[in-house]
Amino acid sequence: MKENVYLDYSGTSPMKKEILDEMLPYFTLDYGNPSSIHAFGRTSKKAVDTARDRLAKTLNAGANEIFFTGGGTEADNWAIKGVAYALQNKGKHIITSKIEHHAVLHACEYLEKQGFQVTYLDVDQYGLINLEQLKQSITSDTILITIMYANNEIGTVQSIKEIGQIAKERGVLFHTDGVQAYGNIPIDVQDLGIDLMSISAHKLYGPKGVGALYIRKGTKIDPLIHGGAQEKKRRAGTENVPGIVGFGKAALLAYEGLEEHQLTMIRLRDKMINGIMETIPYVRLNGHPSQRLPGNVNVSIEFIEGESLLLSLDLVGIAASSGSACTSGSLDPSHVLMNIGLTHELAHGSLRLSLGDFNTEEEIDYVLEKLPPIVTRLRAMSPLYEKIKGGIENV
Amino acid sequence: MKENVYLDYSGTSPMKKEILDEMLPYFTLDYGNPSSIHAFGRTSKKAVDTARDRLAKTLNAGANEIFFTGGGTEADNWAIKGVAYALQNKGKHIITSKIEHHAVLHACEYLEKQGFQVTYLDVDQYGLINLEQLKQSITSDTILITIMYANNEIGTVQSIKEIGQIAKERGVLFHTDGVQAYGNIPIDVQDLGIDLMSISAHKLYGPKGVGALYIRKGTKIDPLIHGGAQEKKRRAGTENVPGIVGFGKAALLAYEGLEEHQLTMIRLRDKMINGIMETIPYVRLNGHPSQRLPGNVNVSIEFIEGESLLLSLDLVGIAASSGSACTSGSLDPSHVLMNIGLTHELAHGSLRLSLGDFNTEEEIDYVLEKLPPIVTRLRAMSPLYEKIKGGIENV
Amino acid sequence: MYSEKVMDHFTNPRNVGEIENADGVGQVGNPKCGDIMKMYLKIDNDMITDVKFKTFGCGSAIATSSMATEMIQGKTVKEVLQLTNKAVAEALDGLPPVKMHCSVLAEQAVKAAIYDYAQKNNLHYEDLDDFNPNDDHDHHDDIEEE
Ligand SMILES: Cc1ncc(COP(=O)(O)O)c(C=O)c1O
Ligand SMILES: Cc1ncc(COP(=O)(O)O)c(C=O)c1O
Ligand code: FES
Ligand code: FES
Repeated sequence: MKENVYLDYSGTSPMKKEILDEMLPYFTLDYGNPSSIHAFGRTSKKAVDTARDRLAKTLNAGANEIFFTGGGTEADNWAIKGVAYALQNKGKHIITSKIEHHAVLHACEYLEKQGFQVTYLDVDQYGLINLEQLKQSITSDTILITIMYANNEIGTVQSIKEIGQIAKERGVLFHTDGVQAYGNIPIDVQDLGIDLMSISAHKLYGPKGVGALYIRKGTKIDPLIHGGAQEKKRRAGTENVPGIVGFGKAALLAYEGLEEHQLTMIRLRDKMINGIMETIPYVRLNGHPSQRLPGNVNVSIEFIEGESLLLSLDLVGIAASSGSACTSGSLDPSHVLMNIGLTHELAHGSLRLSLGDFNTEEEIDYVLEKLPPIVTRLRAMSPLYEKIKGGIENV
Repeated sequence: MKENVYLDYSGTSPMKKEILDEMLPYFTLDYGNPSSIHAFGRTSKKAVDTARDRLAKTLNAGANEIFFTGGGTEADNWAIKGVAYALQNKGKHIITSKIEHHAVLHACEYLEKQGFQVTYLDVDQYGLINLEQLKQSITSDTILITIMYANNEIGTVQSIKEIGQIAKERGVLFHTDGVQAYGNIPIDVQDLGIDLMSISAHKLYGPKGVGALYIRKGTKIDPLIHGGAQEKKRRAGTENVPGIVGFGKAALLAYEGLEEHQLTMIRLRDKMINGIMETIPYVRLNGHPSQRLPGNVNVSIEFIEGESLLLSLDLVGIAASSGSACTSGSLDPSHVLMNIGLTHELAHGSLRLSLGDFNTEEEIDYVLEKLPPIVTRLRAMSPLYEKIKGGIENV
Repeated sequence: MYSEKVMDHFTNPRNVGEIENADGVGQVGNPKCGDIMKMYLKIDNDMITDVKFKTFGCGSAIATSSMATEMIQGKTVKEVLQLTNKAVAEALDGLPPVKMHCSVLAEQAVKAAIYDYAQKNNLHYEDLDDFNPNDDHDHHDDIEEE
């Protein structure tokens, strides 16, 4: 029998039943458009407002600072392009890092084509930016610093408060891609000095296709999507009411249960990391040893290639991900892994196991039982391993 | 007892149960990210592909020409800004009409700020553009014509095939906002010469927060939302899998049942229009008498104001809409009604009753019973009416 | 994503391993994705009598190497030199468009092994005149757009 061990929570998460249940009435019963003034419309509007309040509370933000979007990618694009165009007369320089999500990187690259300048900060072997380099990169032309809160591949959590402070001192806006952090880490936008933050519901057991951008009151930003008067005229389009309701519930659940969630994740994560390290030789842990997401495991398994590994795991019912080029469509291995200094081969052999609330000890045991023989089998086929071991070991 | 007569289908529609049922597994069971290579991911990818095929078939388009978005507004913004930026070296002139949806108008206005020129075509009393004016407006600098298929307020359907022909002859791209037309009218993008078309699921009994842009193969367009490699690298962001599945099912149902839907809508619509005309004096029909959406009723009821009318209807359980400034959040009455030549007062007194598949004869009868006394009551309060009638009639 | 045949050759790859004192050994790397394939040939009387491979690469790379070894077993060198990546892909019931380049590795690895054999034995094959084992085997045409 095939098990179903889902270990790709950073890719997306299953929805929790309570969250779906809260959404259901808004599909077929309370289906009004929140912009309509009749009873159907008012019911929907109220539902959206409730969700907005819930999100705001989790961030120590005001409800009027939360703007719903069609996902984390849209929020990232909006924050970066919206600030760039709104402030283009003040300056045209943006600072980001080399290990951002593509939503940030490609938005920045697009702005470069439109005449903006972008500095891409290096990261160290753990994936942390250098705060000195950040300070030195700020010029009188700098209008925005965008540094992700936690990395989606290696789980490294940046020193957000320090970045927020630097940004504030120099009078530059600070956006952070909080898509992976939100729901897994306590976040106080006041304390941390965050001006804009992108988040996405489907990473915390909510629905796909709904995100939000936190925008500090008074921040100048152009809309990315123009049209109707929704979201205080800043983000047009009929609201995804059920999705927004689900996001609100997801936020509520995540932050009510945050401490327990974190403890469980860290326990399972460390069990997984230690188990892999103990049973498989030639493995290295990617990302920061302690300053990392509670549920993130990322290891490079030398001499084997990620897609083969994923396919093999899939055949025994384990769903994981990899930064290998062969899985990416693009043919380059993960820019994150390359930028923390991995060789092509190590980047190829990376395995990300991202944990979530439905995972159990037994599932970790199952992975630790299935993974080593798969690695042995693939290494036996690998011309790289051959060189090291000087021969094939029997499988 | 309060009835519940929903007559705001152009605002948004309730979801059909079959559509929701088809979506449900993708929330909690088949929740994979379509970009993942494991079994969960492949299941989701297949679901998205099926939906794409279904949409393509309804439009006589190729599946590789359908790109999912977060709604109709995003699709409009993408089409217009995406083409503008992709072709800015060829020309910077765009042609649209004065009665477009705000998603189109505000996107165009934003582009004007960025150095593009936009011509806003007039419309006649029925809301039709003048094809001669269109031809004369095209210059060597024109890169895009964007004219809506059917108007959301007055239901007028433009002469799309003729516009497509003109665009083709002059080598200009043609985008149409098909949000209101899709699902209510047969649309063949080949026959009509449409290069890009925006559509939205929640107008045809599908979920809110999902739309699509048809992009003819070979059309140059920049992404609006940059990031991951989804949608053939043209629209980034984790796919809203359940939403897309729902959209696919909605498209399938709408086009399987199109003829019957149209016949029923037209019968109910004409019953409503005739009923209102017969029982209430000083009423005019807005929009084209025949070239109009099957489910659209839009009348101006002289001497009264839209919001008061909507509130009164809402109290007897009838959900409708109006082009009155008082309902719009802005303080100007509908630009559509003003541009077909209505006075401020007539625009204020407009009432849109948009019909859909759940409406019945009895509901129309109910409206025809409730509306006249409401109108009489409001007119009795109106200083405008007083002038005409030289006094208040007893109610 | 992958056909049943691809998955079969991926899970039960034929002819994995190496041949001691092989008559021809070829190793090629895929410059596009950084993957590596190594092919060992035993050649007797101009005939492939044994073949083994090792691959560091994706599912498609492993499956195409495996399929290629099956397809060349027992063939003459001349016949083997006619083997194209497309033929290997077809024998696997096709590959996803983005994975076509992986099959190029298999074709090139076989050619590299025969090239090595030819060098060692001072043989000349016309079909190898344009072949350079150290080329970056960049077959742009093999990646179908859209
Ligand atoms: C760090 C990060 N940013 C942005 C995104 C994009 O969010 P979404 O999938 O909602 O578009 C993701 C996830 O895909 C992510 O991990
Ligand atoms: C003609 C027209 N265009 C665009 C839109 C916007 O679509 P959506 O509500 O999906 O953003 C609407 C409906 O609101 C519409 O009626
Ligand atoms: S060998 Fe790398 S993608 Fe196939
Ligand atoms: S009179 Fe109140 S908004 Fe029009």
